[in-house]
Amino acid sequence: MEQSFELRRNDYSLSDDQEAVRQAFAEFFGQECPTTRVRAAEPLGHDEALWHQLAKLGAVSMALPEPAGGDGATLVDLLLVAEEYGRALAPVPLVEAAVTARLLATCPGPGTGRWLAGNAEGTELTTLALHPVRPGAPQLVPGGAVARAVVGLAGDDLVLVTAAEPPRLAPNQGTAPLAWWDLSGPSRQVLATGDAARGAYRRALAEWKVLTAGALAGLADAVKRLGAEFTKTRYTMGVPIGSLQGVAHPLADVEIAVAGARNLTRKAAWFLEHEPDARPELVPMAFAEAARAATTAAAVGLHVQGGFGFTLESDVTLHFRRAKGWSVLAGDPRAELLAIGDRLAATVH
Amino acid sequence: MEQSFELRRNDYSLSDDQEAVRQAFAEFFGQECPTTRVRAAEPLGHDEALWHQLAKLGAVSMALPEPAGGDGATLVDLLLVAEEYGRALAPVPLVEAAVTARLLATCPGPGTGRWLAGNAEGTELTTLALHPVRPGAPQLVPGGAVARAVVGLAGDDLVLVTAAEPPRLAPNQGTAPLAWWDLSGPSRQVLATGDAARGAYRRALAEWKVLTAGALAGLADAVKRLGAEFTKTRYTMGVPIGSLQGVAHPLADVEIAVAGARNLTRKAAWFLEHEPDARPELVPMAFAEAARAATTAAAVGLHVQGGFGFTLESDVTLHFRRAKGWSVLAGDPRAELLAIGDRLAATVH
Amino acid sequence: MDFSAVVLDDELEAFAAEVREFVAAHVTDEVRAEERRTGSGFNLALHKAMGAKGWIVPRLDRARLRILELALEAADAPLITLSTTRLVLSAVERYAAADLRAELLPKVLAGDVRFCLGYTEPDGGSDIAAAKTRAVRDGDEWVVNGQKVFTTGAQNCQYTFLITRTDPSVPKHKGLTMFLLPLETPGVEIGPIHTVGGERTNVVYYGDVRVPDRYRLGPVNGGWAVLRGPLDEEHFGAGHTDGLADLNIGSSWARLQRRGLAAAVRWARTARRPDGSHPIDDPTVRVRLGRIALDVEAALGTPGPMGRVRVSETLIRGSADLVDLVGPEALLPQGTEGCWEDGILDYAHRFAQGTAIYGGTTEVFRNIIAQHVLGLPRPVLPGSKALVGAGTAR
Amino acid sequence: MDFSAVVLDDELEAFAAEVREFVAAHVTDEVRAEERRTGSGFNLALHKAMGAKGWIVPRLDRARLRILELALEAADAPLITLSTTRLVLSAVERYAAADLRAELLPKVLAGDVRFCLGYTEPDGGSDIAAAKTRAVRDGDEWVVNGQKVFTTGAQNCQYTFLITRTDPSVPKHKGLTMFLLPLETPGVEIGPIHTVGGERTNVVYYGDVRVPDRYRLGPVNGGWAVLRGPLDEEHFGAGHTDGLADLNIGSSWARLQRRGLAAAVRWARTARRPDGSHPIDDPTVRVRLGRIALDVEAALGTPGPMGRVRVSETLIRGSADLVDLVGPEALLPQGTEGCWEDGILDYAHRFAQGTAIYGGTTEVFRNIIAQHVLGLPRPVLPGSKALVGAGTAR
Repeated sequence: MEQSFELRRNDYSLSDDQEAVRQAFAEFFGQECPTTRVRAAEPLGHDEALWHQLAKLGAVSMALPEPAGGDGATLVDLLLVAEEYGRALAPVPLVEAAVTARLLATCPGPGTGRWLAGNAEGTELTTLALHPVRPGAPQLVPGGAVARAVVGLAGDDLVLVTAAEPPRLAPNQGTAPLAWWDLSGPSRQVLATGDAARGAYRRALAEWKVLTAGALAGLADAVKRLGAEFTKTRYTMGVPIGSLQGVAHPLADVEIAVAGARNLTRKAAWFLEHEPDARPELVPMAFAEAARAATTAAAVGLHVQGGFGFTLESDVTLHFRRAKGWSVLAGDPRAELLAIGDRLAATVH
Repeated sequence: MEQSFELRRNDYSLSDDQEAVRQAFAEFFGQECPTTRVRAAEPLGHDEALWHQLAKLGAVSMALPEPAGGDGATLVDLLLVAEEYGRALAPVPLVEAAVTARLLATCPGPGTGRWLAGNAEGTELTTLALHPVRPGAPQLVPGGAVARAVVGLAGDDLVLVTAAEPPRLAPNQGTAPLAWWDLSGPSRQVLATGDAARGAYRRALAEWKVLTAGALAGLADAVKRLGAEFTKTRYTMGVPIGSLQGVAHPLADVEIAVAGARNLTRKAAWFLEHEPDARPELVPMAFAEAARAATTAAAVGLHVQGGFGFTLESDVTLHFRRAKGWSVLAGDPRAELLAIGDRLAATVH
Repeated sequence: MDFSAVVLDDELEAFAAEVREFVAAHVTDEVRAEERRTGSGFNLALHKAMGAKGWIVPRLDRARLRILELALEAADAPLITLSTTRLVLSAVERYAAADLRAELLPKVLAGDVRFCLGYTEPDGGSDIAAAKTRAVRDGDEWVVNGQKVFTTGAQNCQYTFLITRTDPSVPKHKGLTMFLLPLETPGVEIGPIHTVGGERTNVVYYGDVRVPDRYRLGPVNGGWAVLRGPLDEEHFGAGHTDGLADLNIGSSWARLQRRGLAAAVRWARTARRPDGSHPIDDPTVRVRLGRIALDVEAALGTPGPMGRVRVSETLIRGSADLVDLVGPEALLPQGTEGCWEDGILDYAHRFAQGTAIYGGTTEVFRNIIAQHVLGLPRPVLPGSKALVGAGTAR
Repeated sequence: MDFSAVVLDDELEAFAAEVREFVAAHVTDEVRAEERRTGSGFNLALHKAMGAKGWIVPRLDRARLRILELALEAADAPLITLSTTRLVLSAVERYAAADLRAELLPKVLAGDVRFCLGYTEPDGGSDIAAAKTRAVRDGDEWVVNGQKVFTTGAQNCQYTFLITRTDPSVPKHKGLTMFLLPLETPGVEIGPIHTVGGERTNVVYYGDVRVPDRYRLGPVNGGWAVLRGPLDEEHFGAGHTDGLADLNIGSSWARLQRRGLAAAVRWARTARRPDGSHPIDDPTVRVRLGRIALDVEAALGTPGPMGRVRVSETLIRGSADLVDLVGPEALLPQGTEGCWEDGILDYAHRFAQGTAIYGGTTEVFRNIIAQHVLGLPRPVLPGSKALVGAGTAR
């Protein structure tokens, strides 16, 4: 995949600016989004006030093109926000809104400005349909239960579909604001067609995957910490359970998975920003790996807390349900492996 | 797969007769085939004298049809022999010879009696080609480096191909007596054609898989014991390493895998003998599971012995190399999963 | 070795029909819906109907027992409290004073008296012998103070099979006493605990609860031996080898996974991908379904504590992979628009996690396998039995 | 964060060409064939040529260092002894007496003097501090008795970096002393040990070996601190974060797996199945190849001890799966009729197992992660540092 005779850097460290972005949002979520707020937003999975606060901070607008109100942030900055967002399990469809805003800025149409602005300012929500539209077949759209507009790919067209009110919530284990949308109806506006449409949609989907992978990596890190902390103070046979290898080694395996997924996700974001055609397989790699890390971390984080971890009183159950819920939003996360294999088959000689 | 409204027994226990067979061969291999003898037979992987001894005991002939010299033993009895054979890593192509003898007894041809008798009496070796013949493409045949005759499926024909001398050994990590045979040459004798040929070959292949699975299950049990014993007497930090969960739990996982693979293999043999059409998916299940159990047991058995386990002085390296070698003789062991899935797709409604 | 079909003669056929009729009448859609809502593992009418049939502790031959067991399970009959009642009853029959036995047995068999398990404490986890709930003798009574968690079914039971510490000065296994404590006694407080699997269990507080000595089971400070019968049964199963019993205590979870698998196969045959094909047409899908089928078969065939672990991991891994295959629709719970086959995949994925904990975590079972099957040395820990004195080895 | 291509200006291009030329001249097919045969990790002519270039301890900028390192690795240059020499040299520079330093340094840089590691003992495993090899002072000399295993390269080295017990009466980390013991000293006996990975390592016996005090490194009973530098480097790597160094000490194993993967992709494109199709046409094959590519990428990007474990498991699992995919042909070793691409798949599958042991088992690294990354409590074991006294915490 990587070419053999090219010397590339492999540097995952954050610049001071990047570290500042990460820290600002870590503090924001740390203060504003404790798990009590996450719980309070259930079952809808959306907190309108938090959504306003986040937009004010520039979480959606910062990585827009400058004419559209951006301030020069990159996809990597957005990824760092997504990591903290995932760590906090913040009940807002941030990734969907950010990606859709960038897509609308690239493929504007008459009247789309208000939807773009709505996302950027936190006054309105437009989201992305993650599957190509099949005529007559509604699909579950993330953020779809709180959005009045959805962008999707219908055949050769990139389309915007609006509704007077968001459709009814489809309650789900991941407590995401999902809803069924039929995007094949007549009330749709075409934003682009042909290669332009497919290219823009593909790009948006890649951004969604990388940012969601970042959120999953953040979630994984958080639930790992919860699990590890528990084992330091819980005793069995006179010793803290965290001192037993039967507990410590699975947690170490989680640390291994989390560290790898975080770095892989950052690398995928960097390439998507700077050299999108050089290593396209990094996107499916990051998504598959982050999904695996998050679901494993959640299962282990829950399990090491024993019976308590399995009760709804335990915060890890919040992570557990979302780890799986976010992982499957775009369908089978293990389908990404085939995309990697396809690329491998096409490039290794 | 199993039908819902049928009450079936699920009894894996051995009858007294079965236990007697198992024990007789366990004793034989225990006495006659220590690992020194296994090592002495390398690199060919065949011990002519052991082959005579085994044949004399009836290992090949016992499960032939009675007119062909059998004494009424079933495939289940043969499986119990294969388990002990695998446990001892006995350097003889017993499974290949036994299956080929049964095949020749079912599909005799002019002059095939000598090859059948040779297998049964230990004076000659005939073996089975595990892949359909592709014209002009030689294949690696197990036992092929010590056999002068091979049975295989070429198009619609079940064929017997002979040679004046066995071809040259293809040295291999598993130390099996492999050799390249081109079965598409002119010197072949047709034993059956059409459905009869395909059915007999498919049956022989299923028997080979179940018996090889049994051998792998026996191997797995043996290498697990070697690993476990080592950890009882090796100390670190003042305690035997086997008391540490980081060592004990992987060994427990191996015990889980071995216990499951052994029972699954026995069940597959029972159905192949008594109701071959009822649960055909048990054959790929048993093979895939035994291959997984054996390779996992060997890797763990080696690893818990630390640096020593990785040296050629350690007996577990004998098991390690054969666990993989036997698992891939018929090609990809994970291809069995597709066979199971295909059956599932055809039967679940 | 015997995997043959049991020939159902006329009498067995008649019994099977009787069972089917019973299930249809008493394990109705309403009963199941209530169970999904409450997660309590109990339905009074069903339990009483079982009593009326003589099926609380059925005196049936092995084939009939198996027919009954599988039929109830396939219908998702909520019988957790029945199973805890049965577990405790064996200890009651062996250790209760004659008059208590005589008083309780007919009521239990009629379905009017039910038992739950008062083992785990908030800080204790799987180390049941570390119980801190105190029982102090006061004349003909005992005064109990403490707290238990995961006392499943307490809200529907009359007695809890309670492990208490009666002598804190001796090694931990030697200072325990068992009681069959009446739950209506003043000072007992039951609070609900809900799990991510949708089950309801309980925390039970004991504040100066006075229980007469007649409710003690077995000798004072001899509670560990009293507990061991039910505990071993929970850990190892009854050990029948006639092929008409499960090989391990998790088998019903493997059968749950088999039902989820069948649901996923049906999904794969009917769903459509954007290109119009069915998922089942894709060999990568069939490989994964095949892997799960293999896991289920192997789990059902793996004996004892090994099978216990294998089943749980089969369900945890397999239910997660089925959700992956199906996508977000798999996470829509029962009753939601677009949910697949009554939400079984959503349910199995949530429920699965608890199976690695119930009746001892999978780590406890790995320890059992290591020490009792492989013969590996026991870990040397300050609080393990090896350090608290001789004569306590299992 | 920076994953950009390093722009090779004319000078860097010239250096890269120089390296290519060096590799072509000194890492020939004969050198590789000898290495596969002997497994010694050393070639005298190559080592001396490295010395002539000034590359034993290269004083190069980071880009040049990386170009050199990757080129040698890609050519399978047998440089195990070079790496142990470098590890030990840093301790020699810091702890050896001035005259010894002055004597050895030029010889090491010229390639004439080489060092191996005398750590592990037959009963010791990963617990290096439990060393029993005794060194007893006798005037200006020390008398060494004991036995070391896995002293790789001893047959090609002049000195071994030896850990000895000089005071058995104090906690184990406090009674150790390090020596740079000349291997030609009478009483040293070297015996070969061969591994399933094809490597040759050694057992070294020390029988009344008299070593002058000038070969002592660091203070008497202060050996643990001397050892810790090389040990930590072995455990954690040097820690450069400019993107021109590996993130973990197992990265070369991940690149080996990447080469095996590429070989398997080529196999899948050219081999034919009985039905005439190529394996690569089968999506179930591409999924598995994709999984391995992902593992390699993740392993190379996972830092420190986490990456160390991840790489080893990537190689162990991945090499096994590639053998499965390819079938029995994958197990034909180099030079055998019909073997695939020089037998790389056979080699990787055998070699992989050792990577879970070298420089500390994967369990040791999991302990490090648990305690030093996750902050979990240290296990309470009779022989662990927690019990042998204060002041010894890492």
